[in-house]
Amino acid sequence: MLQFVNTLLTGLGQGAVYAAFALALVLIWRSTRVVNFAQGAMAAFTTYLALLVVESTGSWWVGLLVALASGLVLGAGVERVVVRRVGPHNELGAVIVTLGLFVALQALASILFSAQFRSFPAPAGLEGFPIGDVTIALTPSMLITIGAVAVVLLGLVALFRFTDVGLRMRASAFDGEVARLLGVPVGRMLTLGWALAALVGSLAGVLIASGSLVWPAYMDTVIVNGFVAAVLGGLDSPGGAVVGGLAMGVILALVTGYVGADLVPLAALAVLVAVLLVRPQGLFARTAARRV
Amino acid sequence: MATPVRPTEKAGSAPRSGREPGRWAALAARLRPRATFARHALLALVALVVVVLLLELTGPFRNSQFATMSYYAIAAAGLTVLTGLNGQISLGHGALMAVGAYTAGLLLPAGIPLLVMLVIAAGITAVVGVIVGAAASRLKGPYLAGATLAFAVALPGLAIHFDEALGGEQGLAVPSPRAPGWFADAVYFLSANETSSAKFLAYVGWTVAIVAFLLLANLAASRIGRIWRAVRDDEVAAELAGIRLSRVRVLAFTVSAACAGLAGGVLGVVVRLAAPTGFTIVLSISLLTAVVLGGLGSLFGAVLGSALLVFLPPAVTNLGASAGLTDVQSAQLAPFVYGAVLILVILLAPGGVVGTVRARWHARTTAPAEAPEERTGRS
Amino acid sequence: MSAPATTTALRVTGLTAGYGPVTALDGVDVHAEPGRITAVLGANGAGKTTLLRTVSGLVPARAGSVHAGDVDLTGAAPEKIARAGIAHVPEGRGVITELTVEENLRLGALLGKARGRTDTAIDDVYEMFPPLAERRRRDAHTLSGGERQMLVIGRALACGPDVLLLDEPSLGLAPRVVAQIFELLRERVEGSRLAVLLVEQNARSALSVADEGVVLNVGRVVASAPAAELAADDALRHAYLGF
Amino acid sequence: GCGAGGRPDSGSGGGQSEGSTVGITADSIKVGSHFPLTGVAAPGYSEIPTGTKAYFDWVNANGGVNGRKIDYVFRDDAYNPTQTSQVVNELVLQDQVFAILGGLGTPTHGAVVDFLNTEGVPDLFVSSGSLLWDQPQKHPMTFGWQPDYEVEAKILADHVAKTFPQARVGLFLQNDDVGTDAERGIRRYLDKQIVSVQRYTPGNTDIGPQMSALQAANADLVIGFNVPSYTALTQLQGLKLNYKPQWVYSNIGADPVLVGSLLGRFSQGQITDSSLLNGIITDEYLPRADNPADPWTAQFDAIWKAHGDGGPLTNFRIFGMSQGYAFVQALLAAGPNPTRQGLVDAVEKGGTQFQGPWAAPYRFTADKHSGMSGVKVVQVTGQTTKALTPVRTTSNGDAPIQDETGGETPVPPNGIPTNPGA
Amino acid sequence: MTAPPADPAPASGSPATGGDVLFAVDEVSVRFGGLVALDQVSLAVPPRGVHGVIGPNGAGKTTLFNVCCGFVRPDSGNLRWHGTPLRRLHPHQLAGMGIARTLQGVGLFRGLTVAENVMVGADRHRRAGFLSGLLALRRSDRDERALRERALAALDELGAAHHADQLPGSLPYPVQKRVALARALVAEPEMLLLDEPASGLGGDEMDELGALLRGLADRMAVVLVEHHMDLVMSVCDRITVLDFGKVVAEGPPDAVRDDPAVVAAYLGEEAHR
Ligand SMILES: Nc1ncnc2c1ncn2[C@@H]1O[C@H](COP(=O)(O)OP(=O)(O)OP(=O)(O)O)[C@@H](O)[C@H]1O
Ligand SMILES: Nc1ncnc2c1ncn2[C@@H]1O[C@H](COP(=O)(O)OP(=O)(O)OP(=O)(O)O)[C@@H](O)[C@H]1O
Ligand SMILES: [Mg+2]
Ligand SMILES: [Mg+2]
Repeated sequence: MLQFVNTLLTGLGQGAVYAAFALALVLIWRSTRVVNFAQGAMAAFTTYLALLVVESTGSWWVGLLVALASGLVLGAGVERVVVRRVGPHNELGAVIVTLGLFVALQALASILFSAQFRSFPAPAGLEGFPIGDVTIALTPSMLITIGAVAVVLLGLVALFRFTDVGLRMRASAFDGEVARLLGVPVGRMLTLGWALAALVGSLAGVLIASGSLVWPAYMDTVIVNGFVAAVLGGLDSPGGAVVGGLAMGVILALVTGYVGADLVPLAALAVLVAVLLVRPQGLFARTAARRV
Repeated sequence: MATPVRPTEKAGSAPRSGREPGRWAALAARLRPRATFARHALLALVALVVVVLLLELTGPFRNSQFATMSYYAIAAAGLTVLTGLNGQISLGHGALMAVGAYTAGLLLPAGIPLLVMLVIAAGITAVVGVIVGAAASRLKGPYLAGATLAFAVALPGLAIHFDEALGGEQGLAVPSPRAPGWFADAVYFLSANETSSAKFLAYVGWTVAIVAFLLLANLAASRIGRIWRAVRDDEVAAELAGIRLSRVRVLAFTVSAACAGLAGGVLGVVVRLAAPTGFTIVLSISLLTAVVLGGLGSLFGAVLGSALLVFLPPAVTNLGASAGLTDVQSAQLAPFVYGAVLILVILLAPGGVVGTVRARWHARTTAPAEAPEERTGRS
Repeated sequence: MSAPATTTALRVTGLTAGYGPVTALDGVDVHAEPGRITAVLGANGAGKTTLLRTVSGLVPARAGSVHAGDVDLTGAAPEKIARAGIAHVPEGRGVITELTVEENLRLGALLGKARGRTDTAIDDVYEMFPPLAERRRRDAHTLSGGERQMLVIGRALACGPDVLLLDEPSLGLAPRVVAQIFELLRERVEGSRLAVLLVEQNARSALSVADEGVVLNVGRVVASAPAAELAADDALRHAYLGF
Repeated sequence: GCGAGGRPDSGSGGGQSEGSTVGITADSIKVGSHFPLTGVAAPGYSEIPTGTKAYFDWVNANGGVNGRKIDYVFRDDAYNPTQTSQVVNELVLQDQVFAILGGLGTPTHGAVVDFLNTEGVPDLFVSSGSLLWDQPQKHPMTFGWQPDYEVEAKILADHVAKTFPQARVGLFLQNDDVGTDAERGIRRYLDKQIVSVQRYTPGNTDIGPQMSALQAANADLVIGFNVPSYTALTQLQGLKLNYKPQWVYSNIGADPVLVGSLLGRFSQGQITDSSLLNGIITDEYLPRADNPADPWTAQFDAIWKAHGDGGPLTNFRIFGMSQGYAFVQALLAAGPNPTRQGLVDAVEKGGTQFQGPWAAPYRFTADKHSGMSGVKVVQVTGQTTKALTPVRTTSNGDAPIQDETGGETPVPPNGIPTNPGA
Repeated sequence: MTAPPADPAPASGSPATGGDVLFAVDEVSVRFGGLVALDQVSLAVPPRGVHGVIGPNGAGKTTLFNVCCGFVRPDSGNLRWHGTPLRRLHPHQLAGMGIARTLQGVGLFRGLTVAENVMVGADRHRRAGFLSGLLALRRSDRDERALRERALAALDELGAAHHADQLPGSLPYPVQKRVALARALVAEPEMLLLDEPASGLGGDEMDELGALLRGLADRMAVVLVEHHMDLVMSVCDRITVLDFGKVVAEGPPDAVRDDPAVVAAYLGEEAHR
């Protein structure tokens, strides 16, 4: 029983991390219609910056702030310098460019910060809460992660549903030309979308790193599972990203604990295929578009 | 093998409007065989001659690089058909290559001849392709990318799970075939060169590649290729023209999977190993980038893209080393430069190498036309 | 803010534009006056759409200038031109299909003058086109062709523009709705500072609602006169207007 | 062949002639290797060749080997066998190296072992504890180096069985040959005591479920055959679950300096030093970077200070230097005019006599190509380790475990070996 | 709904009201969420002639076409083709049955030349299969030539043959529309469904289209959705009027034009001079 509870809890913790990452993907997809394969590498980069700061100031929170700020700048910069120059309607071009960024940034990170393992401090305790005479696999740090994901989720929902900026961002993503005719500064909206998404991505990067190890490729599994989670939930839906992330975390933890770690990627594939066969647009997508 | 998949003017068609196509082009058109097969076979022959020249004029290390390039080219050609002609993105072709490589690892030790093994590898992978393609046929864009990505990550896990049969993490050793006597004799007769194993493998790889390219070029020029492109451009209109979208998509996936399987078989004998770590997501991504770098939808582009995959990283590493970097630093430089090149190609030459050259050529020979962007349509 | 009614709302001088090797507009002069409707006529491919797209900045001008009032908008970005009070109803597919009907309208209302009274601006549109009111929460991709056209026109009006560029507003609309829209245009324009540039295939009905007319042929202006005059010119009608 | 084109009938079979001196000149000798310098496996492992390089630079600065300077080239394979095959092709066919030294990884090196043997390239001291390298019939040019995982596991398990006869044993294994070979060795001594076997996939850092399962099985002693980062992760996860069994880690996973520095940084996470590692049991076969009292470590430190790249001396680097040391020794044994075959012969002939920083002798003979034969079991106490057993040796299968009697090898002058045969 | 009394006299001698029915829609209803797009709509299409379907925006005309093509599954009601009911109709089956449809937009394949666009439409007449394409057998070449000839003939009929090797994106809009029509016609359908074929066309082109449709009506059934009343009134043999998903009128053009319900819902007072 305790094993089950603890497996579930670690799964939830890991799921929250996937969710955070998936939220960044959803944000960028909704605001620019690009799947950012470089998200992980960008987050790794900002996490390294945060690590430098944490090591010199000793404060996790200052490190987080630096990560968020540098994420904002990095996202905006990447959009301005690179992504913007990919022609419109060049879906594959955008994919390749973000893949190229992914490869280049990861390599740059190992050049600048070395390829070795480094540890990243946690914001709070790493010991599970004792309940009676057992300890459950829920730590103060995990609570912070879960809280951060909830805040981001609410923020995104509010942004897209209730604010004019959110509406303008979506309009820019869907149809830049029409949006410009309506006075929307599409370029600025796309930059903003990338900046915010990179901010959320950096948050995810720091949360994943906290209380664990960092190396240039430390985001790789998270990239895959986070992307799968976002697709599972429906790339347009922040709620879907969170549900997808948590589901992935829990399912994969159960498979690891009770079936075998080598089947984890297969389990992820099975879940994804099962969902997409029934709902090709993910769990929380709106109804399929009218085609004719 | 320079066979653009793009629509080429058919012999005897109405003259293209615009300026005179130039004397050379006219001559070329006159000399071109009428039958598709003859035309493609001629190109294949030319390609074969180029391959023989290249392999005989270069040393064993270049030979081994050409062998490596051959399997990238085969897989990239299959992917370019899928992505360029049918509009489906796949991040899972690396895993399909694994199927071919493991087929090699299982069949060759059992004494199955190389060619038979390659045919079986293509066949088995095609069957896997049918399954994956069927699951993927309703998916689009990022959803397709996500599903194939999950496939690419998951499939190598099978090899670890069934480690009894598939050798687990350390994989299956693939016995490398030796050049048969008559072959070495023939090569010696032609060029007075000995046949190293690297050279023999390169010959195997490129022969397979040329056959695969010939078949793909045939398909692309036939109604099948046209229908793939139609489905890519407008699903609804294609459906109304009587095309069954799912079946066409699955067919494209299957053909492209068969190529990946073939490439995997060649990879198996060239690398002499089929192991899960050889088929990470990095391989799938490399294939996709090769396709785009060369020029989407063009078989020749696939060759160029795979050349870049093979020749760029060592060149960068050596450049870094000669510039005084340590071995570790110059090794880290290679992926950095590779990523940067990817970005630059998309930004500066979005049509890939072939697309850009073709656009230049068009701009010079015919009345220049804007990229075929749709006019503001009416709905 | 209130410009004198005599100022030309939109003045296009010597405008030249095209696509690659194609020159679609060649030294075109057009102007739109407040309180008046100017019809832009011509056969398919005459350059009407290109004219509007160049005015609103979607197609770069190769020569010539575009002024709104005294503001030089030549070469400005489309969003800047839109914020200067020029609303463009593009030809066909102008709705953002992934947004709801209401969100589409809200985007229009957010622009410019309507700020602060977005709700009333949107309600006005619903009043104009009742089918939209019933579908306000639906995604715009579910709309029929004509409903989309209503949405785009309504959205442009919700912008509260000084200059309205209409590219074939009658496209896909039922005859009754076309009549209603033309009527509405007249109402809106009459005695206001709104200037309308109306592109229409159907020259007859366009001339019946317009004050002025401009006829384009292969990118050049071949006639520019009061609407009634154009309608009465038989030679011109047969040569360029097909009725 | 009957020579259709009048082709001279040279030995089309083997390819290599007996006395191949490819890669050797009067004053240089070229040696190549492949390591993961980029990608997921780069952390840690990419340091090994820097150690080897520093050692060779030192040797070169001291006159080289028989007057020849060692030109050491290592290339990146990103731990991907297809890339290994490409870079080794480059090393052998393009760079024309004399030998390959210490190529790292089981699947990666597995991809080139056939090629190296058909090309007749000495393939010395593979950096992997797999049993694959010990096939002298099939792969006459290939030699292992470190104690294989089975030997290591046997010695650790034997110690556990004797010291903790009542323990409920859990296993935490990497799901590749490391894990399988180790499990085979462990089960020889502890089969009945094992209550749970958990595996992890490298790269997936979420090991909570495995740890919960070990805890649920009430395992009070866990043997881990894993890489260092997973040692840190198991410790962190144990903290989370308040699960504190006696830990026994294999040598590859127990690098107290590395793991300790990883764990030590979690200052806000309440881990202020590497005390978590205090008391864990592991084994050693090389001097440790954090033990300056060891004369070998001192020597290596001096070498690293002179020729290193500025980073700290780590156990990975000592590993690489020791391989360099062994290679120089083999080269000396092959005589003043070494050939490829001569090098292999020298290792087969004198390999068991090679002495150096390693604790237990090699098993190299004409029909065995396995590396070191044993380790000593140690326990981490504070910043250092204390020996629990003397160096013990054994071999694969049911070979018995014995105490090694040789004693420690003194450091030769300058840390450069002299010809063992002389 | 009761159809208003309509004059059964056939218009201009074409066999519009011949006894036999090629295609029938029986009491079809479609709902989207709460919205009733089609409400018990029935329609009978004879084998020859032009049948117009008109109605206000959002009346359900395109939806009716979508039902006929299998893009939208009706909530109730039936379709019959040559008297046999059509169940679980899929769009890709239409071409094989002899039904062709043009889209409300243009819907050409951007990356295919004009000739290739039309050849896709002619695919119904193919002979060669996958293998002969793969191996580039003579059969495949012959087939390609045959398809191309068909395509060129169809383009020729619509006066667009000289554009055969151009990409459609660079062509004037009316030409694109003709290519789309050629692609539908090359399949030699028995019934042609046209959704707003005249939208965006100028006066001259509209007249040409009218003449063309009249010509087609002698060899196939044409169902026409259109808002240009001049065209509709001049080419249609019979007209069905939809409003809010219901049939509100049905009959020959003159009767429909004067129907007060149609005037109120659709034409407007002014247009109905
Ligand atoms: N995106 C484009 N690329 C290339 N040429 C174009 C493009 N858009 C329009 N053209 C060409 O520019 C010329 C003018 O086109 P435009 O669309 O402005 O005409 P129009 O008068 O609006 O015609 P229509 O009545 O068909 O809407 C035409 O020759 C057309 O073919
Ligand atoms: N997929 C769908 N989901 C929801 N509503 C839909 C869908 N398709 C159509 N509708 C609604 O059904 C009604 C009928 O649409 P339809 O497209 O058939 O109209 P139409 O008669 O063709 O109009 P128009 O003349 O404007 O093209 C419209 O109100 C439309 O909003
Ligand atoms: Mg136009
Ligand atoms: Mg419609």
